[in-house]
Amino acid sequence: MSLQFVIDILSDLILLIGLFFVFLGMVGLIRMPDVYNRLHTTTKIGTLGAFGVMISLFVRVGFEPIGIKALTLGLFLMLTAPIAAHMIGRAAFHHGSSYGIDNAVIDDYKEACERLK
Amino acid sequence: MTTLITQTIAKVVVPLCVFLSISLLLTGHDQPGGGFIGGVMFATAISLLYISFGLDDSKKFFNPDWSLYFGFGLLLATAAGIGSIIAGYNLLRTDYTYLQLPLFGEVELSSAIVFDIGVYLVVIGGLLFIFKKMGED
Amino acid sequence: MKRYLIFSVLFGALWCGVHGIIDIQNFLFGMLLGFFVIVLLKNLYSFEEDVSFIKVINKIPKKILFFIVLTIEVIKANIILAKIVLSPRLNITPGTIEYHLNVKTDTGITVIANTISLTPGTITLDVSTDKSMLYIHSIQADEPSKICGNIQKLEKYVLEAFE
Amino acid sequence: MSSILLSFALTFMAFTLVPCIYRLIKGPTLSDRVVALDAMAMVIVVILGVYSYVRDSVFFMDVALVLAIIAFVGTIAIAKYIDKGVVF
Amino acid sequence: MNLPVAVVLAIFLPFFFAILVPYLERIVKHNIGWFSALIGLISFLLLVLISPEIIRGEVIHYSVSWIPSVGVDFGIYVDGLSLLIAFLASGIGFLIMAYSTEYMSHREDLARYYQYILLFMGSMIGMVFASNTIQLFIFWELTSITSFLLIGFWRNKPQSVYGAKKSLILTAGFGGLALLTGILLLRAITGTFDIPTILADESLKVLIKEHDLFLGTLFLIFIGAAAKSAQGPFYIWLPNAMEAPTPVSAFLHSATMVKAGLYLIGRVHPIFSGTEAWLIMVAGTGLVTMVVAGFLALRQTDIKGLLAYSTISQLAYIMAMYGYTTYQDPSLGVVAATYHLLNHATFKATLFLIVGIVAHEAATRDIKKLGGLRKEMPITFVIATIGALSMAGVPPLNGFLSKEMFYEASVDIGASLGQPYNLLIPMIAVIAGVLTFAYSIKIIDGIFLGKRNDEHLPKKVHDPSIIMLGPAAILAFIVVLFGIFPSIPMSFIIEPAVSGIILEDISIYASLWHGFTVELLMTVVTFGLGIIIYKKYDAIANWQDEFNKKHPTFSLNYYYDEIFGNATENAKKISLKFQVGPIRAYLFPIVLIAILSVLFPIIILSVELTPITFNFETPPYELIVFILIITTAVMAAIIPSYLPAVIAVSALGFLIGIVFIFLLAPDLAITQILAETLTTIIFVLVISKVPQTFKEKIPRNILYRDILISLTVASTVFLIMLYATQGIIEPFESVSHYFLEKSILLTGGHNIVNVILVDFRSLDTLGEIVVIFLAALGVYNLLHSRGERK
Amino acid sequence: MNILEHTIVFMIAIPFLVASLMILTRPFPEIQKKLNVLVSIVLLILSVYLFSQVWQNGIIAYDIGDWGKYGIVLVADLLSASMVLLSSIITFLALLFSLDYIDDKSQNTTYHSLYNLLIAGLNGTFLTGDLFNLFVFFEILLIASCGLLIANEKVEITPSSHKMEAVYKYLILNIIATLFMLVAIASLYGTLGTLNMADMALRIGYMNENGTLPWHLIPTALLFIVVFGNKAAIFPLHFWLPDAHPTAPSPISAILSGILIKVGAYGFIRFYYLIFEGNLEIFQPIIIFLGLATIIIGSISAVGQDDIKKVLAYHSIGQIGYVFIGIGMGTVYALAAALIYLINHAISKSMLFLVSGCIVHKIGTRDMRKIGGLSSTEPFLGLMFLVGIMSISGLPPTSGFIAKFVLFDAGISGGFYIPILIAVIFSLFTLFSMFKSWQRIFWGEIKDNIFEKENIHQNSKTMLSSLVIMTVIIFVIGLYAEPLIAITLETAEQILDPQLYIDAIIPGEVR
Amino acid sequence: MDTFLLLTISILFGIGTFLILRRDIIKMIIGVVILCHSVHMMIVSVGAFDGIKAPIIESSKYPQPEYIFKDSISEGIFAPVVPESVSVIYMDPLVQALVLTAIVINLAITAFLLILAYRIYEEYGTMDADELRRLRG
Ligand code: NA
Ligand code: NA
Repeated sequence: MSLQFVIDILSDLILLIGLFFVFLGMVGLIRMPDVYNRLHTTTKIGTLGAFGVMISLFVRVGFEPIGIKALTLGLFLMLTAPIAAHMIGRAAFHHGSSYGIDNAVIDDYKEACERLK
Repeated sequence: MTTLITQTIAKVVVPLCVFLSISLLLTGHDQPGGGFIGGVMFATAISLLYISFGLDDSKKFFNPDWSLYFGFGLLLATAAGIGSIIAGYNLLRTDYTYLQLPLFGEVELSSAIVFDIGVYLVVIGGLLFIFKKMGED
Repeated sequence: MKRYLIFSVLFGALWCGVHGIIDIQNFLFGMLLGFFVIVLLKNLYSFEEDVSFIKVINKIPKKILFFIVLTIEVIKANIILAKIVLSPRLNITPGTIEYHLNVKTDTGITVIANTISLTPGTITLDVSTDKSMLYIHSIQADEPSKICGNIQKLEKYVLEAFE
Repeated sequence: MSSILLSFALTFMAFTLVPCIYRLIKGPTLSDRVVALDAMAMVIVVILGVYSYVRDSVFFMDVALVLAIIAFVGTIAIAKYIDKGVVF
Repeated sequence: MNLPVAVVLAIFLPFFFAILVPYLERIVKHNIGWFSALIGLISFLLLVLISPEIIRGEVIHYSVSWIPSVGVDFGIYVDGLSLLIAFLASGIGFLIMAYSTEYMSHREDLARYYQYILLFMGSMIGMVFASNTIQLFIFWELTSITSFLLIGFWRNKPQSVYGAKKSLILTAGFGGLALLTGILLLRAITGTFDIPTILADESLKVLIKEHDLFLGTLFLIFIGAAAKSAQGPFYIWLPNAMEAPTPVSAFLHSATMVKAGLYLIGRVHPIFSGTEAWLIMVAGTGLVTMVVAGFLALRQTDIKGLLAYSTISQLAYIMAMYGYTTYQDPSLGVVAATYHLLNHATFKATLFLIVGIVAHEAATRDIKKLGGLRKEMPITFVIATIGALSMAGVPPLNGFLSKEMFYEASVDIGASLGQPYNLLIPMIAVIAGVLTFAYSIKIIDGIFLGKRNDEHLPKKVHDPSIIMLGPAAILAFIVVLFGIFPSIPMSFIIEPAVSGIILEDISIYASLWHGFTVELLMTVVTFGLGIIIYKKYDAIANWQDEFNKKHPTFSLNYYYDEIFGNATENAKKISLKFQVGPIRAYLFPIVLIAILSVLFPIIILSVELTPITFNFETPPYELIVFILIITTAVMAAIIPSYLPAVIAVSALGFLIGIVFIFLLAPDLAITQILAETLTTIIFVLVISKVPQTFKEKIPRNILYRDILISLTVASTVFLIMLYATQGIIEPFESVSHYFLEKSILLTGGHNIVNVILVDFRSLDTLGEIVVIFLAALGVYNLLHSRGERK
Repeated sequence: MNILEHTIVFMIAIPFLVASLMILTRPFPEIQKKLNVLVSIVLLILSVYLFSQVWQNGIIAYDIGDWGKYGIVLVADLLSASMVLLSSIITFLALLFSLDYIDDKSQNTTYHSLYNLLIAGLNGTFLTGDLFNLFVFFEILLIASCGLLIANEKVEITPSSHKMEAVYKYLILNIIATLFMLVAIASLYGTLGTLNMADMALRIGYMNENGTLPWHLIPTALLFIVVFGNKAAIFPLHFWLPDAHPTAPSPISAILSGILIKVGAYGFIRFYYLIFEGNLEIFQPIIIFLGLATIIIGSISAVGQDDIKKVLAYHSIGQIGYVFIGIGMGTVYALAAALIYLINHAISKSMLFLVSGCIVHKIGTRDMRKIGGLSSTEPFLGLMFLVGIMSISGLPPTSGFIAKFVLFDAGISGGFYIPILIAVIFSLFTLFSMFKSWQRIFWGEIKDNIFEKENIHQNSKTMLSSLVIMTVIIFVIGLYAEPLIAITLETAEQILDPQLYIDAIIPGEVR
Repeated sequence: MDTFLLLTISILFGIGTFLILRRDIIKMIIGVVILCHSVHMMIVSVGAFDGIKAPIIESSKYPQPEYIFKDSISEGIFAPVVPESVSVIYMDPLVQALVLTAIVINLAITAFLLILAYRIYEEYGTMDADELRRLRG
């Protein structure tokens, strides 16, 4: 068992996990009841999955241009995904998106917003 | 105006975009990229700024007259073309050479880059001019 | 001037990353270019503050530590969420909660807010105008204090690494 | 092995676009659609990454790099519009 | 003096001075009229200079190359016929301008008046001396235009405007275009525009008469002439032309311009005459017109109107006579016609000038308001009587002679045609003569005889000064002179003129007394019937009025007004049918042509569809993306709210980006993604300022129709693309090979796409950035086009 | 280095350069004006020089960047050089006119840039020998004209809503048309492997000879009817024109009607007579048919208008129809006649639009129902307008007569009796509506209200001088047409021999 | 070329056509955008050769030995012909360059069109294209 083989297997594995997570994130997009929860799945699961795929690529090729770019790309995603989620969540809230499920246990933000008004 | 969080990230992402934009411009001759792509990337960076800080606040950071950008860009691109006439060729002839630079080693230098920078400036100026005009309206 | 240099170094690294080739020429070129970019955008940042190299370098290990913690938390978050997504019945109790911030700087707030967004079941929705409060959407908001506790743990790392 | 896997990966990711499009079309709120768009961009980034490897061509990574940033800007532009009613 | 030079001077002096008139007017003020008259006189004298040559039977033909590429020269061709008309134009022109110095008030825009008259005079002389048809046509149209300007001289009067427009449409428009087309057809047959060439070449004339296009050519040229001379249905412009100042009417609309059509008929007489078509068209039109116009003249209460109808009728005499030509006798009627042409010019101009004097002094032209002026205006009365009696055909005036000749010719043609024409044509001629007699008497009676109508007339009416009487007197003198000594005009004017038409030597004579002939009988009958008709004059006029009231549609003017009066409204209706407003209606044709461009070759040209190969080896991931693209596009199409639709478009753009990736085009993919994002941002920028939705309710049928159209377009495009992607046809190859092979060598660039953009096809890129540049400027203009409102 | 060798490319490069300078010199309006006039004169001189060069030495091909036929080639043959010359004349005169006509604010900011780019677009369209490059220049033309269309006049006589509507329709219809152009270009490239028009002609000629011409090139060629037909505003693609041309500021209307729609006619000649020369028998009847339909619709609609500029606009449609029957007839004489017709219409119609601009400038309305009796106060404008309408109606001694005469003559000598008959009948409509308009404006009673408006502007000497120059041209051609006819005949002969064009570009050696 | 792709392109063209025939201005503009997409893909798909690599030559700085370019009209060969032994591994770069230009141009035009739509709304107070009928007749 050469090192290359191990690396290949490892990267394949990470790739599969990554792909699976991306898929899961998107499934969440369908399954989740409201926009906030959908944000949770895409932002977290999706981003991690994508990051995983990038890592897998990096593992596969090493410090080749593809690998380095994959890493940079992963960092980009990690940097921007939460902000996008944040912006969308905020927008959804101000736009009055319903919670989808009525059992919102606590709504501090709504109160805060009302206080401001 | 958006939130503090967005703005802080914007401060990080904007130079990143600008950087990417310059990278795309300079390496366009050998890799994907070029004046247009770089220019749009730059415009995206600035529009990110406009989005996250709002047009009015962005003006505090800088408020260039974008029309000068596209004016100068077209001037540069055309001048690059006419330059080749002065050099004794037909319009828009390009040439290249390899330069030996200390530290950087052998660098390909193409005259087309001047033209591409013109393209870059026009794209930046034009798009941002439109954005700004429309945003102000 | 020091800040310019720090940014330039960062950009040098970034250039290598964007370019996909890590070598000294690329790095130098990136630094050079980064310098110009920063000069171009200097109004965006507060350059008047002094900064020392030592402090920056000292904080690097702490930053690395923070990222390790963060990675673990992210993976945890994902596994929890994956379970939720995959479970036949959605067992969620969403809600928004507020969180009192300890970090003060913009960078700190941003980092903690992003961290929150990446960690289990929470997304930062807003930061109050006086920078004292974060509003967080949680997928399981039945125990706000527990969430806040988790966040506080992370915030400690942030405080150390970024302030 | 790898080539089959990669081919599978591409197909799988292409298939993963389906939920995004579903949500994008279904809504019901604007924010849902934006989430879907954002997610879709991410999936495409993944596709590009894989494809780059499949074709052994770094150039598609450049596309991915650009897409990662650009999609972010697009997303927050729409989000800000939904939030504030303005873009700039 | 070189004769051609004299002719050219006679043509162009009036033009030259017409241009100078406005400037001279500033110097000589209202004396400009005398100055202009002088120009007329000079032209006249120049023509006198050349007349001996012509009377001797020579012709002057001189030409220089003008537009050789299309075979048009500038040339002059002077023969008796053209000289006759040119004499009329310059001589009467001189008299008219002299008369106008008194007639036209000094407050009028005299410069313009004389300018137009001089222009007309030059055009008229130029027209008759033109040696080729194109040159003739140019001057011909110029006379129409100057006539238009003169009729509309008092341009704030609605009737002037109406009359001017009518004359322009019928003469310059209908007539001119018909003539031009006829000329071109003639050239198509003969291969030349040159008149003398055709006249001289017998074989050409035979060729013309046997050509398929003969009838069309003749018809079109005849239409041109008829319109100009107010014959046939075209007569309607002439009565309205009476809105011009009276001297103008005398000059243009009786003596000269309306003769242009007759001149043309005379000019082409040798080419076309002797055919059945010629007889039917020319003589038939003349005979009908002379009776109808004569009859309608009875109804006129405006003396100028009466004179106008009489002019139509008299011109119809000439027209008819020119038409009489038969195979047996090619000269039949020509002498009479030419003689009457001259005579009509003299007596009709006289009458017009008299009418001008009367209107000037009595301040009205209404025959009902006039009357009993013989005592107050004795000289005027005498001159008028001479003119009117000449028109009536009373001996010993010149009108009598030509009318006799007309009767004679009518009898001859009738005889040569046999039953029933041998009775019909003379009868028509007599009827026309009777009507002429009646209205001629009416002029004398209505104005000068009977009781003075104090109610309408000014207190003091008197003969005008010599300046106004002089020209009329000169013309009246000619009327008498030519009547008593017919050999003078015959030998000096008519014979040369006729030789220009018949092209062979003939000897002609005329005398007052030519024995007891059929013509004399007809004349006697004419006078007798004329007096009877005159007794019934008012009854006939009333009957006509009644008839017109009852049957308003029974009139050519009615149809003219229907067509041209309501032209704007009717055309507007048509234009509204096409220019409906909604842009969709404008898009259909584009789509339709696109569809047709594929269907047309298949169905009409029945081209053979070459075989093709399909390629269905698509990887599954591509297939999924394709399906998603279509889904997203469909959704973008049907989501009613804007923002969701825009988000769908944005998604579509990303998916297209993936397709570009599949097509191995990274640059394109980047560009596509960037462009998509920018489009989205601008979309959002815009829809943030407009309502969020516009719920278009598409009716079922429109929906189905549009879907059908879209499907057809899609299949059209599919078909073309299917073939276009079959590869480059042997033995050719794509120029792309060059780029792949040479780019590194020539430009040092490795990214061939970019190399093409910045090196090989950099002009495209330059253009592309110019478009961005332009879009930015355009947006600026868009946002600043609101003016100061904001 | 002989700078004059590059004349052909300067026709495009100089306006590009100047357009950018105009943006940079925005703070100095006087410099802008002077510079633009200077540049226009230079371009005029250069275009004369270019034409004379082509006349003397034959077709000039200029490969941008020295890449031979693989790059973009600019070609000046007699046709394109004369079109460039024509456009230089018209744009120069319209520029003179616009200096005192266009609102200063508009003028200082974008006008001169847009103007120069429009010129560049025109010259580029005429000179390019590359089909895709033609598309690019079409887009430049489109956007530049849109931008100019909405420039403000000193007299606010066109509500900006009208401008928006007109531009919208103009833009959408043209965009769709250019998209079809791209479809057609794709199809041509996919089959022929080249974008160079001479190369295409060569290849299609070869295929025609060998019978291997694939059928889909015929529909592809027919698709270009949409493209060029739309530019030329032939029926039924003309709908944008009656909206766009009247709403534009008058000098821009003059350019749009005078030269821009001629681009379509040029395109038809260039495309069908060069590239599809071997299949002309398919296209010629279609072109004649479209031309006739255009004549009918344009002429009738013009009669129904109350807006002076709309009359002129509809006329442009009718008149371009005449050009098209000339193109469709396709003999040397007919093509020459079409060109003469085109040149005459360019000058006369531009002049009429400029005169109507003067009227509008003075009176502040385009509605003829509100104007009347102007000849007493504006005799000079009356005269100018009369000359213009005489020329448009084809009356001697103007250039219009020559145009009509040669066109009809060509048609009749070519045996096209029915088309010529229709054309003749409908020129009566032209005559009627033009003279009626003239009467409505200049004759009749003076309307009291027209001089009471506040925004009365005097027509400056520079404005009037461009009218005078156009009048002189009209009369010079009308009185001495031989040079023009000789030139156009030579041009037509060149058009009908595409081998000359091909040889100039593909000399048989490759770099 | 892939028939399914052509089918997709054509269907997109159909959808675009359907949309430009709508009354809603924004829908029309979306239609234009979709038509543009369709046309762009169309151009790329008519590329002269289907290679397996993007047209970016990675290998060496200097090119391989030159092929012979023949251009002999007498032999009926008018274009550079690559010897049969050489198979092209790259995609056709020309179509890509063309489409890039087209995309940029269409972007600029779409931007203009959109802002025009906004101005139309300002003037007419509606997004209904059928209401744009002040210029009829
Ligand atoms: Na994201
Ligand atoms: Na009486």
